[in-house]
Amino acid sequence: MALMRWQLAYPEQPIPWKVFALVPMLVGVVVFFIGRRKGPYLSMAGFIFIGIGLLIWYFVLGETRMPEGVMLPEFYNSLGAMHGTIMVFLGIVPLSVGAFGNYVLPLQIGAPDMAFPKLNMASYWVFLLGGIMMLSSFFLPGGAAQSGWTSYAPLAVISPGQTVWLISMICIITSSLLGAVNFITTIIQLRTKGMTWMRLPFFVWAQLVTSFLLLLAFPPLEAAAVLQLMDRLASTSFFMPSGLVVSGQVLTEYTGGGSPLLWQHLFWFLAHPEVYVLILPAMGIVAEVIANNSRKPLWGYNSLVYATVFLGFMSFIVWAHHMFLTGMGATMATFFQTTTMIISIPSIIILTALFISLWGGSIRFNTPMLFALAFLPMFGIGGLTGLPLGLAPSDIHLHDTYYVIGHFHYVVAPGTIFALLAGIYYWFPKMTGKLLNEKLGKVHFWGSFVFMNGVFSPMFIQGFAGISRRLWDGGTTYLHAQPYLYLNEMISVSAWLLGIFQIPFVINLVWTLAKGKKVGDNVWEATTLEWSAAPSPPVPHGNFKSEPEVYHPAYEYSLKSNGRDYTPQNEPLKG
Amino acid sequence: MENTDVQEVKRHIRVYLYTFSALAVLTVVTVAAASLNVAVGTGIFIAMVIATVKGTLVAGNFMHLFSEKKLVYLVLIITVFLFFVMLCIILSTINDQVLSVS
Amino acid sequence: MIEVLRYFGLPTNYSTQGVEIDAMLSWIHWLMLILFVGWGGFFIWTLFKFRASKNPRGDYKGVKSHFSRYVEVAVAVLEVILLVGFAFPAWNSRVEGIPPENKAVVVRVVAEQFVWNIHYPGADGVFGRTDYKLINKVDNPLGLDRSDPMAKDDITTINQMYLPVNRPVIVHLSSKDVIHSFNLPGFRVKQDVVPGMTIPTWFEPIKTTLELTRELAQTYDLDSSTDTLATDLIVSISNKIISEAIQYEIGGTTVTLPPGKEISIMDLIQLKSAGVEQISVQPKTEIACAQLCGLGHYRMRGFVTIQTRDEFDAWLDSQAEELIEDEEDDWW
Amino acid sequence: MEIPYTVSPRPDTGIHNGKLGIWLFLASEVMLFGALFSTYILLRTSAIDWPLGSDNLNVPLGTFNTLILIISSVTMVMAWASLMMKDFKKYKLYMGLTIFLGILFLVVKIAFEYAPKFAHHHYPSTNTFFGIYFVLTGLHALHVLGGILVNGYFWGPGSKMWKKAPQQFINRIEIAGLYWHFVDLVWIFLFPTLYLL
Ligand code: HEA
Ligand code: HEA
Ligand code: CUA
Ligand SMILES: [Cu+2]
Repeated sequence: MALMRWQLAYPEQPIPWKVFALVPMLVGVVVFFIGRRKGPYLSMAGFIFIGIGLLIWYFVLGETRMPEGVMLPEFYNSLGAMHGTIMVFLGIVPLSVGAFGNYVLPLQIGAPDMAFPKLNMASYWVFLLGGIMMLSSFFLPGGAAQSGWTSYAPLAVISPGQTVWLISMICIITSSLLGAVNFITTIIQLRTKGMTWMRLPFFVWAQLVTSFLLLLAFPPLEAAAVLQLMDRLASTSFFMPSGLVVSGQVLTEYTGGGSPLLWQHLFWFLAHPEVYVLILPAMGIVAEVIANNSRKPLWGYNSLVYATVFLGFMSFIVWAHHMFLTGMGATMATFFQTTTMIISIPSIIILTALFISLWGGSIRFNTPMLFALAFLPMFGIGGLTGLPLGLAPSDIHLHDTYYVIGHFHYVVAPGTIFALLAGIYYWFPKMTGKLLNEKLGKVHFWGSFVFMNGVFSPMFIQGFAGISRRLWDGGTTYLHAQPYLYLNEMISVSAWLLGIFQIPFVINLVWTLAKGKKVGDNVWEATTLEWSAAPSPPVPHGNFKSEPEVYHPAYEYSLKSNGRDYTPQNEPLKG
Repeated sequence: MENTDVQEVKRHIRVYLYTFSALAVLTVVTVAAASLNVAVGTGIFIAMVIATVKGTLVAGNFMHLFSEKKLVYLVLIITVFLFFVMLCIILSTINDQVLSVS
Repeated sequence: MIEVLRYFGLPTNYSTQGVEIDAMLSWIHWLMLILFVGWGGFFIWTLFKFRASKNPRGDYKGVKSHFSRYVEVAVAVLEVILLVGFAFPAWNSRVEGIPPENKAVVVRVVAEQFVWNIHYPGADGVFGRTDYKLINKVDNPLGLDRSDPMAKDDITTINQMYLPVNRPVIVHLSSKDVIHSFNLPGFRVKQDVVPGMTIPTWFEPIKTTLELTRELAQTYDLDSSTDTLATDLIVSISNKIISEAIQYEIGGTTVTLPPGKEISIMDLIQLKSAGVEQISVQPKTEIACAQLCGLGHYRMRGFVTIQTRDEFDAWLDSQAEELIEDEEDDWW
Repeated sequence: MEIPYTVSPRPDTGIHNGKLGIWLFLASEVMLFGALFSTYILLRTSAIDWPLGSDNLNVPLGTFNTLILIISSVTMVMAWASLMMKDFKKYKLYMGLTIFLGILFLVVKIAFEYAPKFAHHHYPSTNTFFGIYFVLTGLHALHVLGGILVNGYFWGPGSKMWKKAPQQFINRIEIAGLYWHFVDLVWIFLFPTLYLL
């Protein structure tokens, strides 16, 4: 809003975005020092980065949707690249893996802590370093990176701001690697007595597969980042072919001989598994919330687990579906189209199992459940629209248009973000001992739900029309974009309203923390260990008073045998 | 390797020394083989075979992989497999590039 | 069935391959729709049926049948059909079915920040030698070596691509600086342009720009008795929604139709009374750049004009003549 | 509750936390060097001509360094074996030797290999061969440096742990050893690829 007013009042002047970006950072610092344990620490950091990413995004939307020079193309490109990077690497991953994983996972498997607490801290600090560096790159003379989050060479090698992006990415990747080592070790080694593999809550499985993806897919990008850094700083030519002429000038410092496509391969070898890193923990959260609020066991737990493992494995061999149009020949296109179609099957299995889990339940529509339920069709839309992209011929028309933007935002925004919100509402009593207000929660949900769709569904139409992504003016100059430019306005307005509907959420958080009433240890009457065996909020050291023992699978709801409709994992089944 | 007694360790030390000699000899062999004038392909093949043998010796004996648990094998097999996937698929995709003949 | 995506923004198709691609797009979207509606229906019904207020106690077992397995298998089978029946053949014809050069028009397109340089081989049908060292921003953006006999008759244009109708076009794409993407949305053509390599792509236009203009214009013909185009009266609008403000006079006062507005019957009547006799829709035969290539990515825009064979040949001749004149100028 | 299996192995997996952790870390290192290795192969196979390593690099020095690293691997494993035999003095000796050899490796690398290269105006930007050479060996050298620092810690201040928790200390040395051997192993592949082929 402030931005719009600015635009109306001083159309010629750049917006004071530094002020906008500084406010949440200051808030972040304050929050940071108030936080106590590392779980909340990380969650706060993740939150703040998401908030900042979101914020920055509103400037961009202001730009695309309202032409007339709110900002220069270089700044728009910076915002685009930074929005993608911040949301993916500094927002979702730390929040869903770093925060939820770190906090919930040891509790769910009955462990006193992560296997390597010191490593955990190291990973956190390296992450913070990378994150701060990334954000501060806005303040550098050349501005922040401008080549998209994909940083395709040679553009990335020759445009300003990229060096800092690369260095921070190296930090962030290192942090993720350390985190992944810790997670896997924790899950394998620290499961409590009786916690066999098939008794693990699904969330833990999701985290395990995610960690493997982090562990094995991130290093190639680290290598690639080092190589690109060398290209920039030492004028090597790993990604620079011979004979480049930039604006009439021959680039003499490069001897050439490199391959721009190599960067894309190394990048997507990471970035495709990365998208499953974004979605798997979200699916884990949704599964927890659905099992709990439908008051019955997850349907097809085994198939969920196998599908997830298979998905993780397959995600390593589909990456070049982002590169169909780089001139891929028939053989490899056949290969990647086939693997891409194959990888859609486990997703369908997972979603189906979650749907069917609802059948026969006694469904409680509280806020976490609403977010979790909304996740299903929203992810469904996102996932289904991945199919035409995965078929190379139809990708010809859709590649790099707003259809792609629509596709992945449906999976990450009303998908992952909704799941994370479900997680926040669900585990908030665990972290603080207080329950978030339901009324405010419902307002938050319905507002977000309506406007999320308002933001992202028009993008499919723009995509069909062939409007390219990453256009500073949103397509104003293109004839073929004309009929659908009016949608930009609708998208912008929805996005602002979406933002406004986050206010009840923030109020809810603050208000509950300050004034909320304490609730019991197991408000949701859940079966998993974090609720049934540990106090809420958990004791500062060691999580549990004594080692809990597990007697049965994770979701024993609606058994008739004991008086309640749930049997905690650490309570033997009767009869 | 935990709880091995002193005798056991002494036996290990002998293995380490054998391994060392093998590695040293193989290093010399590689260098010697490289100075033979074989075709590039063959040269790469020989060098990689020797390097793999040396690598196996280091991993197997110094890193005790030969007597390691299943779990570690599992992790390593997945990793090595994915490495080959990365290498082979990147190579074959880049070689399956549509190009104009000029 | 196949046309349905037109209503969701898919532009009219101007090429042979577009037919194939559009068919694929619509089949897969039908499949997606069925899946979405199927699951969605089940979902909503479940939520309604098993809400806690009606069903206070959950059922431990839930669904016992294995119906979902059949659905999953069915989806897999449909995906295989799409792959084998549509995707593989269509892609193969894209990358392996490139027609022989003597049966096609061959063009080179060299992308640079933020311009499309078009290079025709000229009468001899052979592209002249180019060398990046000869590149001169002002008068030789391609680095064409005019001393090469093959290069003498080569025609180059900037951002303007002329092509004949009903004849395959082979485009050899290369880039001088960064990655671009050669995108002709109306023709369903898109191909990344990667520096360091020359990538071919091909397509076959099925209508001339003029035909398209006429065809689209007829939809909005204000006076159905006129079937000739009064070009000076054409107002540029597209799909009923005007892109630029239209100004016209009625009874001495200027009326402005703001851009982005849909034209109503009233507007049409007013337009007509202002003397506008026909409104044409400009066909969207543009070259767009689909890959982020720097600050000017958003304005990297070229135009394609499809002509009849004769017109195209005439255009080539006129270009060749200009070339000779230029040379004589140089001589003096 | 305390974190279990920090010292003794978990019965069903057979290993303790630290060991699983280091192997996982090494797995990611395999992918890191694997990606660089793939880059090397790709650039080389698509290059028009590729300078021969043995014409541009100092093979005797490379061989020497290979032997240094192999010896250091032996001393490293001996340091661990000495601890197993409860001989702390020998441990100090072997660990010291390992560190010394590591430093020697770096000195040879930097002073006798890199420096003359720069003096002859062979920079990473000279051609793709030198580019990948400097990146691969440079990253490897950083790993050696990291290993030296870790080993140095366990040789100096870290060795106090031997008194308090001998088994845990042995575990740590074993883990440090695994890392060190891995660095050696990487070199065993780098040496022929870069210097000989
Ligand atoms: C969380 C993130 C995430 C997830 C899960 C996915 C999932 C999938 N993605 Fe997506 N994708 C991205 C994030 C994600 N993607 C991003 C970020 C990009 C762009 C990157 C960039 O260029 O910047 C991208 C781009 C992208 C492309 C490249 C497009 C292009 O650039 O041209 C392709 C092509 O194949 C693709 C395919 C797929 C497929 C087949 C799946 C499949 O896994 C989906 C499988 C799921 C289903 C099939 C749904 C099943 C559900 C039902 C059947 C029930 C539905 C009904 C109801 C719920 C009512 N994606
Ligand atoms: C996880 C990833 C993620 C998420 C969540 C989002 C969320 C959003 N994105 Fe973004 N986006 C990307 C990843 C993501 N995006 C990527 C990778 C690109 C490509 C970049 C590139 O081209 O290189 C992109 C590109 C992109 C574009 C295309 C730009 C272009 O091509 O020119 C647009 C355009 O509208 C857009 C819009 C939005 C909007 C309106 C949201 C909104 O939905 C935001 C909604 C989010 C919320 C409402 C968050 C809720 C907030 C909290 C939970 C925290 C609250 C905390 C505090 C207030 C402290 N995004
Ligand atoms: Cu050229 Cu974008
Ligand atoms: Cu993908």
